[in-house]
Amino acid sequence: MVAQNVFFYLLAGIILFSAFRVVTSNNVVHAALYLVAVLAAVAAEYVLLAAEFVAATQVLVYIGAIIVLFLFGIMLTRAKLGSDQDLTHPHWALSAATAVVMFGVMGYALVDQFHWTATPLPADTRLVSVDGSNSATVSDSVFTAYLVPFEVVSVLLLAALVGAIVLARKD
Amino acid sequence: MAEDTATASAEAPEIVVDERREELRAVFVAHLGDAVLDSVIKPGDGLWIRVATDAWAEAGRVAQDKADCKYFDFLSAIDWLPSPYGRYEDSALDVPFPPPMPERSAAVPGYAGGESRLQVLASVAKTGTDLRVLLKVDVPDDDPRLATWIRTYAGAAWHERETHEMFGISFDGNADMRNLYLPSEFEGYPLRKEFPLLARVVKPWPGIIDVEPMPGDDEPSEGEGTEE
Amino acid sequence: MISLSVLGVELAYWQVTSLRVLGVLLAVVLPAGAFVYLFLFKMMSFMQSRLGPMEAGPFGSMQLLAEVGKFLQKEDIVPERADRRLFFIAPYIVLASTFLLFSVMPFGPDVYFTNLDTGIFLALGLSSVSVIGILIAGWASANKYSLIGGIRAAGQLIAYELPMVLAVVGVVIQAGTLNLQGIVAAQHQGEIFGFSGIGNPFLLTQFVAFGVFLVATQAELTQTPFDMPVAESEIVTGYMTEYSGLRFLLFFIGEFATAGAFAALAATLFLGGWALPFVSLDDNAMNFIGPLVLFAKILMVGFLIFWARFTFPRFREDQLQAFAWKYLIPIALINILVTMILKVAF
Amino acid sequence: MTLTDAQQLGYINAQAADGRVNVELETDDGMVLNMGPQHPATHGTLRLVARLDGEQVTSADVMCGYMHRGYEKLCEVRSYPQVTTLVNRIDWLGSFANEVPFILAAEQLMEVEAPPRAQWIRTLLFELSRIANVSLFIGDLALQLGAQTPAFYAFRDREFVLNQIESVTGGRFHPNFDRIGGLKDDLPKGWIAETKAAMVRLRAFCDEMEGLVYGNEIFQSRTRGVGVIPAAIAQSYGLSGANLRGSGVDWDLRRDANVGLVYDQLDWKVWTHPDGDSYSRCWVRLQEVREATKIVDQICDGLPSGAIMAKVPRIIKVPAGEAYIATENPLGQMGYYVVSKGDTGPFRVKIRSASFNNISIAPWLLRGVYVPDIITILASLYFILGDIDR
Repeated sequence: MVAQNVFFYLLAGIILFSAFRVVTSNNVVHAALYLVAVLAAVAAEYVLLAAEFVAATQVLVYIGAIIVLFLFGIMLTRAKLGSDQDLTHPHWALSAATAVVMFGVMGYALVDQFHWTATPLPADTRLVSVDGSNSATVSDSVFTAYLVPFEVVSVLLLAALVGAIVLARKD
Repeated sequence: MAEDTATASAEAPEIVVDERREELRAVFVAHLGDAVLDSVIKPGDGLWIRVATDAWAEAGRVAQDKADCKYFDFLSAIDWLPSPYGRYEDSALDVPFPPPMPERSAAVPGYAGGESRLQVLASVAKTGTDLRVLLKVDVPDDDPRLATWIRTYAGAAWHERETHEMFGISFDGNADMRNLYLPSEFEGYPLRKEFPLLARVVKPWPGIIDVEPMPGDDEPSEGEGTEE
Repeated sequence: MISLSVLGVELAYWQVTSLRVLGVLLAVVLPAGAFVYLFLFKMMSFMQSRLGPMEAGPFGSMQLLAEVGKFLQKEDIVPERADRRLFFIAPYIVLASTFLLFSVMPFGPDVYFTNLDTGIFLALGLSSVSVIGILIAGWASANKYSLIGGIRAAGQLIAYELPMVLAVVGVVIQAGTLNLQGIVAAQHQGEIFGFSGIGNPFLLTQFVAFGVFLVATQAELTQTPFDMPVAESEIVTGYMTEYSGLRFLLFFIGEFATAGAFAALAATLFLGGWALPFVSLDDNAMNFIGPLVLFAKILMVGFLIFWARFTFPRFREDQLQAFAWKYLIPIALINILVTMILKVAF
Repeated sequence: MTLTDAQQLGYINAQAADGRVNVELETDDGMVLNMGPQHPATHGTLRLVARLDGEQVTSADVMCGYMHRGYEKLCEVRSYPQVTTLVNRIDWLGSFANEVPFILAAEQLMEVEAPPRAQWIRTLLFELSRIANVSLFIGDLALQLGAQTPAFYAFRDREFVLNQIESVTGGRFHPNFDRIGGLKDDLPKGWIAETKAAMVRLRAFCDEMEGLVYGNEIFQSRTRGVGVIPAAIAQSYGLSGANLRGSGVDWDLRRDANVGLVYDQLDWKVWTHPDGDSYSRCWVRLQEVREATKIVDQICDGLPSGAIMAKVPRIIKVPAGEAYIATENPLGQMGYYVVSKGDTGPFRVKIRSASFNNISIAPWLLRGVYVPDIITILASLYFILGDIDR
């Protein structure tokens, strides 16, 4: 498991550095691209945890769709080359404090749940079996235990979609 | 070459009077009155009408609405002054540069006469026929400006721009007088006769040194092309 | 490790890894080269009543190497106001997306790089990464044509991602798995009304999905008639305008390698992948024949892609979007519906 | 000569300064897209500055002059026979057709008429240059709209026509074959049969293009309803050729104002299209190629025998006078207003070229269209740079 550990820390380092650059970069497009690096590295962490379905979803949804839309929007509106000086919001300190508090809450919740114990990985991490694979497990749980939340989220997304169309249409 | 209306048929008695063009001219005379200063008809070929300078815009309107010449063909100008450089056929060594300008009186206008050195010429036509009117107008020597035609013929815009940069004739009402061809800093009006043809000044024309013989010229009999 | 069991030797991890790297290089470059030579050079020329390259090698077969050599020699020009780092990165992102696509592709019963449960899902996700490279290329070039090209590409690729995914859903429903090996197996072991000679390639049952998939592929690859991101008569090759030398070559390879990857996907999803119809060989033999069979099927799909490319004029941007949203997506949705009903009924 | 050097230097500097004017990446209201002077869609050196809102053009300006060669000035120092060499280069795809109206104008002033055989051959070559010109247009149109293959077909079949022109005149592109009073040479042996065979090829080419390009649904959706020019607008801008007839104006100088050519003795048809959009302009051009092949066939059959050169003096001096002759060239009406003062060369020549008028409508037409439609419209207006800039 040495290789996994090495890669975990490598990816964690990439995530931390890129996340830091997202907020400190002077160029909107650069910031968006550092965000891509963060999300890609997170996807890689999922792969490392043998959750390739989540990894694929991460790539498809976040990198393939959301960030592309980000970039698309940025380039359509304010695609300036070179660095911007007015990117730092006046209330950045407040945002930083919020982020720290958020991090603290999440960290506390995790620690409270697992109490610094390492959860052992399954013995065989090769992902070959078609039956009983973890994507099947995911889909099973989505369509049984979490059916109602799943459908509610779909309706929410639909509402957002309709709202976007209403806002975008001029006539 | 200035011919009077009355003498047009007398000049060419063997050809019958071109009634369609006579009618067309009558339309202009009827609507413009005295502003039609002169006109020439070449039967079966063309109609030249010279109008007064301040009736130029009106002439365009008459041509479009009354004479039904809706088709805008072209608009340009003629500088009637002979070129001081001649035809550049002499060696440059013989001619001082720049040569003296010819006398103002040397400007002899062509068909339909004229008093000014610069004359604007426009052609409008009636689609579906071979009828076409060549309208001429004198442009004052000291202040070459004229009313624009762009309200009657939209296509005149570019032609007026071209005429402006080539002859220095301004068109009142046409705001877009940027140069069409030449760089914006270009000085001078290339198609005026006093403007030298720089290429010929730099490297003089060797003169007519070879003349291509006409087919059959060196044969005693009349030259006939034969398909072998 | 698994992919090498066929040879009956145990190799060290690094040996397997380097073999895989070699394998993926081969898998990317071979279809790309074949596409360029066979279709771009020769087929296009014959369709246009000319011979194409004839000088380099027999029938110009070495022309490809000559072109690569030419591009390598050329100066790598970076526009003065370009964002240099991003300008350099962009072609690699596009190429990386292409390489990753092959990581889930099965070439034989045991010949693959990874065999993921969610193979097709990951493939579709990875294919969308190249958009970022294209957007960066368009933006970083500091050229308006490039920017327009990049934005057009992004809009187009997003719009056509959807019909492509929806077309694949039909196949996934019928096969009952997201695993590409499973999809191949489902086609190979299936039968048509009791006749199992050619298995049940989904081309026969999912022909609507196949059509939608091919059209979407054409758009994803920005090939004519969907080539407005690189339209040379409008925006002068779009996001590639400022690229030259090696980096242009990378884009060029990326374009054709991606064509190969999508053709491989189409072949796997609809034409039975590496499986051979009519004959049933043991796994060991198929491990060697399978890649060749897949390659042949890739060429078949590639022929369709490039045939359309050389024939059609291109759409306008709004027509392209209308085509995707008004025709392809509804058709794909109806196809899913029908497939579901039939799946439940039978 | 110091003055000249200074003038020349100033000219060059001014030109360079103009060339440096490049549009900045960021502008306040919308984006300014600078197409050209080196852009594939302008096939030549035309510059188009379009102000964009998204992909929509809010205003467009055409800047030409990158190929201005000052032919009108040059004509004033050339003798009459030399002018044909110049005017060959105006519309370089249909060169012979450029010579004809000038020669006809000079002939009219001299009151010389070419012998019948010369008139017939002139008409023949005139139509051949139309075919050579417009068949390339059809291929190029498809290329502009993204289809690569038709362009090669066009080049392939146009070659047959060029070969025929070359075997008569000795020049594929710039024949310089027309003379005051007739033609330089007669047709070579076996030429008639070859030409008729080539016309069969060209008709097959037209059929092929009609199926491959014009029948294509993408092509139709790209061209139909795009760049509509109403007939009145077309007339006031002085559009000509297929651009005018594509707007439904039934006017063809070959039929209506035929001077010196033999169109009135032939059986052919003027095609018009009522729609006025890009498709109709392209469609009319295709029909005109077809019609031209029929005209060529008829001329090949009915060619009279006789001389090809009238009696003209060795050194040509044209009597004083003015003449304006326009003919229906491949691109549209091309006219020469020739003013003579009885010299060996013209006093003033106004070259009325078709593309100048045809492209002058572009700013009007491009307002509000999408960027891809710029290409469609420019391609369908069909200009040749030499014909705009002269």
